[in-house]
Amino acid sequence: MSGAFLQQLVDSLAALMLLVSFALLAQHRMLSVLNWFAAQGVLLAVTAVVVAYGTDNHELYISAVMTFLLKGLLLPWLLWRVIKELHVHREVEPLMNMPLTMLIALAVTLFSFHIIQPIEKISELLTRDSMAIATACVLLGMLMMITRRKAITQVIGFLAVENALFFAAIGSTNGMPLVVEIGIAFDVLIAALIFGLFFFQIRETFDSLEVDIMQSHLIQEDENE
Amino acid sequence: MNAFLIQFLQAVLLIVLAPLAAGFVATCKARLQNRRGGGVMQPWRNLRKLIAKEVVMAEHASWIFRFAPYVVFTATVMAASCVPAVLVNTPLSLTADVIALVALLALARFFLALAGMDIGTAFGGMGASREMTFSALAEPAMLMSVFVLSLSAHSTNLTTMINHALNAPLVLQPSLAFALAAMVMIAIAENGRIPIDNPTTHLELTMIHEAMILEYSGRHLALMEWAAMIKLLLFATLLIDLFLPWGMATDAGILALTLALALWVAKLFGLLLMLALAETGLAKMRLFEAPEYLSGAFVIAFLGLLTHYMLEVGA
Amino acid sequence: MTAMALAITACGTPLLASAIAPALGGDARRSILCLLLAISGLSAMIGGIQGLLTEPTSLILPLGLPWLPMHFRVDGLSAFFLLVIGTLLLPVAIYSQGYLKGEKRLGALAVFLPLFVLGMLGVVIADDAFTFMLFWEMMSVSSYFLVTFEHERLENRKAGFIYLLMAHLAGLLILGGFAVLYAASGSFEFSVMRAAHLFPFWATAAFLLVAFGFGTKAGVVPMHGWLPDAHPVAPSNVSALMSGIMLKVAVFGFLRVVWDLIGPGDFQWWWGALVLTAGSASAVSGVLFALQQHDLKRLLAYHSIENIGIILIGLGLGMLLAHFGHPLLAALGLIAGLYHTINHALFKGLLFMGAGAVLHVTGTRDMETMGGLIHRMPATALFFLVACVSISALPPFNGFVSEWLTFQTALMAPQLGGALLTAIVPFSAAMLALAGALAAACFVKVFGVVFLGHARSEHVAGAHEVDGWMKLGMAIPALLCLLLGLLPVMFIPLMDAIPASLLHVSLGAHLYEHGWLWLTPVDATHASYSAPVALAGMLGVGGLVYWWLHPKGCRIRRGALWSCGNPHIHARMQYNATAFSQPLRRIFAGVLRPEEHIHVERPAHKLLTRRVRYTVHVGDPAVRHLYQPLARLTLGLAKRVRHEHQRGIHAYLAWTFATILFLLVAFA
Amino acid sequence: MNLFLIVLFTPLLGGLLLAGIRHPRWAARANIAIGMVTFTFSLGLAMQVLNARGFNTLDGWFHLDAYNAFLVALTAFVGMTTAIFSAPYMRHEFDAGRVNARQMRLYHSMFQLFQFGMLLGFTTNNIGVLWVSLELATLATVLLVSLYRTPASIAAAWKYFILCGMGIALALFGTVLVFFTSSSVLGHGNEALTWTLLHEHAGALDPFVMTIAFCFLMVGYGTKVGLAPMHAWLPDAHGEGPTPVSAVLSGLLLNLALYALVRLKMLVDGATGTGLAGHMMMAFGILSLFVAAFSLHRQRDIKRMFSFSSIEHMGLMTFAFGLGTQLAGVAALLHMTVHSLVKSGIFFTVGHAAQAMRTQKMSEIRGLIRHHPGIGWGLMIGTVAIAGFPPFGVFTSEFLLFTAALESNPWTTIPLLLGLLIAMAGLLRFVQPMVYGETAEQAVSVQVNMLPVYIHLALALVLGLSIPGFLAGWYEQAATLIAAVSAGGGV
Repeated sequence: MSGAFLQQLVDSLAALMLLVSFALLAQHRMLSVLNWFAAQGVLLAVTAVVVAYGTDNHELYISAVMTFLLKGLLLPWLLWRVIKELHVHREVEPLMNMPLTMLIALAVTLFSFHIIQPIEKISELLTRDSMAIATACVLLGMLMMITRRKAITQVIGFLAVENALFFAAIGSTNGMPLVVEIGIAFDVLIAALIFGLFFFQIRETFDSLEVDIMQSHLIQEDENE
Repeated sequence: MNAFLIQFLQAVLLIVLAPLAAGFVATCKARLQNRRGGGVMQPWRNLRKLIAKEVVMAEHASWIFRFAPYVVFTATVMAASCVPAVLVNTPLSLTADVIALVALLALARFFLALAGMDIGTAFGGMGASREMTFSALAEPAMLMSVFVLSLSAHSTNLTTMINHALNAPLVLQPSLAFALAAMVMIAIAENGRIPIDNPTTHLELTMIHEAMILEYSGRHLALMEWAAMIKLLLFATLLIDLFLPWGMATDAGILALTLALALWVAKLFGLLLMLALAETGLAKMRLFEAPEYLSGAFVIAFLGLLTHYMLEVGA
Repeated sequence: MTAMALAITACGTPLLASAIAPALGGDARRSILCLLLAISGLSAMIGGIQGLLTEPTSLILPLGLPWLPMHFRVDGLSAFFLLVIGTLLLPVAIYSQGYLKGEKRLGALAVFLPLFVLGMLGVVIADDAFTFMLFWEMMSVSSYFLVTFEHERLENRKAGFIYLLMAHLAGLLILGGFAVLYAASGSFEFSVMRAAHLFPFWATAAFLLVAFGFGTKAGVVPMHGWLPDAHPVAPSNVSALMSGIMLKVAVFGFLRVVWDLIGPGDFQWWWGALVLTAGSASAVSGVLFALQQHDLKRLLAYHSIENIGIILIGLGLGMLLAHFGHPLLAALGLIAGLYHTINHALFKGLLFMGAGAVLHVTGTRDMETMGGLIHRMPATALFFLVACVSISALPPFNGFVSEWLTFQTALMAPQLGGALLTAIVPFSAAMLALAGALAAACFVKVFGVVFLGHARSEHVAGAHEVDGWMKLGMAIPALLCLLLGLLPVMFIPLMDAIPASLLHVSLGAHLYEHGWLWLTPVDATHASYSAPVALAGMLGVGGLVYWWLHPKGCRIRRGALWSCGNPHIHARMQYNATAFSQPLRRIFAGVLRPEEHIHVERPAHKLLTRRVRYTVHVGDPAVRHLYQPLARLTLGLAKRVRHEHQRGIHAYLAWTFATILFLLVAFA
Repeated sequence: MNLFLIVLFTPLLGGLLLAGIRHPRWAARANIAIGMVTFTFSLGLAMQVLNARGFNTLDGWFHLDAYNAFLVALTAFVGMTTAIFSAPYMRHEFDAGRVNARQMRLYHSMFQLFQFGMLLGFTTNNIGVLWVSLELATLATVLLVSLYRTPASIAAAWKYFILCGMGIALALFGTVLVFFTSSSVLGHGNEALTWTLLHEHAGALDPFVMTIAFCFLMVGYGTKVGLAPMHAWLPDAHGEGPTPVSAVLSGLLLNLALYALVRLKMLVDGATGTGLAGHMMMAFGILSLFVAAFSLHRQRDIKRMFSFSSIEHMGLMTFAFGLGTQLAGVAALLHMTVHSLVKSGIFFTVGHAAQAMRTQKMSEIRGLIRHHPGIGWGLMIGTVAIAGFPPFGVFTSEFLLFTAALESNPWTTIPLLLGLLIAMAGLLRFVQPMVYGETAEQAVSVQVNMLPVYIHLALALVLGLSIPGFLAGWYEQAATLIAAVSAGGGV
């Protein structure tokens, strides 16, 4: 396949990535959030494969597999179980209403494009254009963490950020060195496990996954001197 | 040696003449009020009587009370003997310049006030409080007016200042006028004369000096009274020295001395007469008008200082 | 032994004391503590005198920063302050032996009192910025622990808090000053800083920083608000050291940095004016507020402010004159300031020791409950009286000499610069006179109310004289007050090394051209003063009069007081402290702003008054108008910040988000 | 070399071992033993590095130079003393029934794993691995913070987790960006993340990318350093976790984050050749100083208050590193050392105080000196030391910092001065009533072990009075190392 084609392929994957991030941000139902998250994972794996093929960088195949297993299957499954166990199918009502969130998301995307454009000139990689998108995805993930009330959606936001990072890694730099990849993946895994652990603790201590209810335990009213 | 002798005589003269001066003022006032008065010698008679009397002291009055009269008297005498009355260049004038002079008087006042506090009556405390209050305002004013002169004389040493005044060409110095006015006001206040205090009153609420020595009797009282008289004479002499020293003897010649003595006495008469007139004419002011009076004196003196800088040195 | 060796000994003994005293128990601890402190004081004293007489000596210890070992140097200035410290430390140590008797928990005191002393000594002999700051802050913080020694009382804790806060502020300002000098000279060592030339801007910056720093520590108006709270609450022997010496160490710091390191060459005209104004303000307001106190030690603390002001007047005149090129007169002003420094150390130390003695036996600091103590404690009364006379600047004691010298400096100052300056100099002299006179009034009140008259309460009536140690401790400074007052001509030449090194002039020859009897600052025709002659004259006259007035068998009869016919008069009728100061309170109401309350009890009928109670409170404007607003501001901001920390997790995430966006916008 | 392996892997193995020990008392002893082993060998390692002036080991995966070697030693030391302290402390918690045996096991093994993460982070030569290890340490501490399973502790842990997770993600993105530009210079292998190589070729990196990268790194690692406004997690994490954890958080973890930040700053400076990164750090430093200083005035919880003081001091260090001059570097490193010592010492004391008074509410802690002089004076002296009074080391470092600041950026000294003053006032206003006065009635007598506190304070004292020559040499080596690049930054 020609470099140009791969170029377009990666770019379109990047576009898809952006789309998915928006979709994540736009979801109401918990399960669909989860689905889109899984989709994002798969998308990452595909991107990894494509890039690996394009640059025949074999380490990337490994990380592609890793990604698929971890982010495409394991994590969504874990979260799915949590949701099942804790019966939190209910609508997640965001802090800000959807249209506003979307507007902000758009603004953020534009902003990151504006920032990152100059960078990409300096790279000769076939995948350089995706850096801007990756940045946008990172910021969108953060936006998701900010706007959602449920602990689980916050975590998904966090994981979305991780995905975006990973995408930045493979998409724009042909992947970090394997050791680092593994390390990162390992950390994410542990993080996810700990998150899972937390959900149950939170549930049994606060019998709710509302972050604010939980955080209210930290607010200390002032004594007035 | 000669100078020392003259110094000694001069001091004795001041001490001895002091009661007479007081008597003179009293008599003048009496005459002005169409009374006969006790005569010039009356203060002397009082002193002699008091000295002869036995001393009655308040119980539990401490040694301060007995000690104070001597401090007051000696300090005043020391101050007096530092002031040249007749001969300009007296050896003792080296001992204490004007500031030290003021300080000696302050020492006397300090113990006077302590004595007032010692007996533990309301009057003593009241007198002490008022005395210290007014003196606290009077002292700076006094120093200010002295400074005016010492600035033009570049010295605080009385001898030097007098010499400066004597040798200076007779130009009209506005600063001197200010200084004189302030000094006179202070002198009146310091000696507890009308309009600040009335030496003859015994009305509890108004008296200052009397309130402090209320419990004194016998020789102690005599010393206190005498010190007061010396103080009066001292201030009069000081005024003469600083503002109209002309005629004072610069060398220890007999002729010059006698002339100077005569002139000094004449000037004294003048001053005391004016004092008597003022006291007859004026009424004692309310207690809390006194601060205005004194701060007025201070302001005048300070103005004198500024005019000295602005007009005389500056120009 | 050289001066340096003695100085090091003086520093070492307290260190030893703080090391071993806590280990011991009971009387042994107290005795060791006092003994070592006394040794330290003695060696500081001797070392100081030696240092004044000999050439500067230096020493380098391999401590501190690796590339900056600790430099020590004993030159004229530090030697003089060594002398000051030693002269008060020795009697205080002796005094403490009696004062601390029966003090249960000596632990903290045994550790921090020596460290405090060490700090002061160290500051004085330090020869590089780091060492200076090290000992300086050590002095501050250990004295904080002494202020809060009796920490059960809330007022003590409050005082301690403000104290340490202001000390820290002072420390930081001084540090800033040194930092400026370091930036200019590139070294922390004083020798290099001294040599370095400063641009006017940096010189001014350094001057302002250190002036405010040391001013805060010295309790100069308007930064003085901490002082009247802190000094009284410490144990009296400590208060004596704090008021007597610690403030002087601040003066030393000022001299060291401004006069020595920056140097008279770089003075600007307004520096002197500033110091002079601050001095005059402190002198007058200090004594004015002192007059309104009825807590004995608090009153004395305010007088420390006044005396620091007097010292500053001398130094400020010196700075002005030095700037306008009259080194000789500048030297005179400097000497006047320094002489007042040692004088104040002596009589203020003595006063605090006396107050301590009274507090020790009566258990109260409130003057309104005292009276008649002169009968119970005659010796204490005598020493206290000496101190009162000295601090009131009355001849023949020492306070007068230094004030007299200051007056002379002011009067001999020729016309300087513009009209403003011209007016400032005599005005400061007038303020000095006012302060002196008011001080006299105040100490008539103190001595009169505390020691004279009748006792105003039972526990005062039952007082007794203190023990020999305390008496001895008070006797020494009392004697020195008299000596320094009588023979200034003997002492001032000692100090001649200081102007010689700072201004390169010497008063030497002029001082005693008329022989040792007469003190003649410049020459006899200008001014001269001879305490010995005056005293001799007074004694002579007094003796004569006594001999004349006391014929044989004359006796004194004791009689009842004259009471306007009122059969029984009792102690409550006396003028008390509040009453005594009433006229001045009324005259200076504009400054003092007294809050007076008159409370009348009329139970039955409005004409039948049972009791009238008059209470007055005079707050400190520095606290009211400077400290409290700042505190309020800080707390307000703190509240706002605190409020920001009471949000949910989303808010914090949003912060991070905003921050990164901001950074990207800002830098990309 | 093998010394290094021992130092690195003792905690890891120890952590696994401790996971197996069921008996709390034995676990505690083992914990101490492991800490001691680590510390002794780390000393040896430090000496080695000092003589060798820095070397790579394990074919360039790890790099040891003056800068991190002493941090390794410091970490090992504080780790050891904390272990010593935590033995009686955790036993008390165990007896009081706040933690069960399982949690004790978790605690001990996580403690050592955290140590491992720390040491790994300090010694690795790969900025990717650096990130990984920091994340590792974070995860370990998250579990430790939530040890008590109380609502507040879980909430705190969650907050910690989410905020730091977000921050650390940004840091990773920054790292990716660095890789993005470095890979065009050093190829796509590990070399492109190897710090030493990056350091050599810093000039070749693209300044613009590095700037953007540093924005992310600043915010990312800044979150872990506890710089305002990303600091919100820190007080709660300190307040709700067990005290030994608060001690190591303040004493060590923040250091690691700051270390990482500085390492990367060196690269950025090399690339951009401007003081930009430095100025960024200075700004954050000052901001944190002020936020912390004001926050100190309104606190209820003693541990939260001291954690704010940690923020303040982290701000100071960040500022100092931002200054970038050699003197500032020495100041910052010295400050790092003494702050770790003193602050962990304070947390030890605070832990005992809270146990003795049976509360963390400052309004209810009274009269410590009366109740237990050791604790009372420990807290008082510790506060005095941390407030920057001599003869303790904090004073020395602040002294140097001050002069350094005035040399390069005179005007910054004014906010510094203000901030320090306000902070000190805040500390003192709360500590004084806790230490002084009559004892609160609910006080109970506890078995305390003040030895670590005294050791820490004594060391801080020594550092204040005279810094040993080798240590000073160390600081200078490190400072020159740090300043060398930023010297190009026109500071």
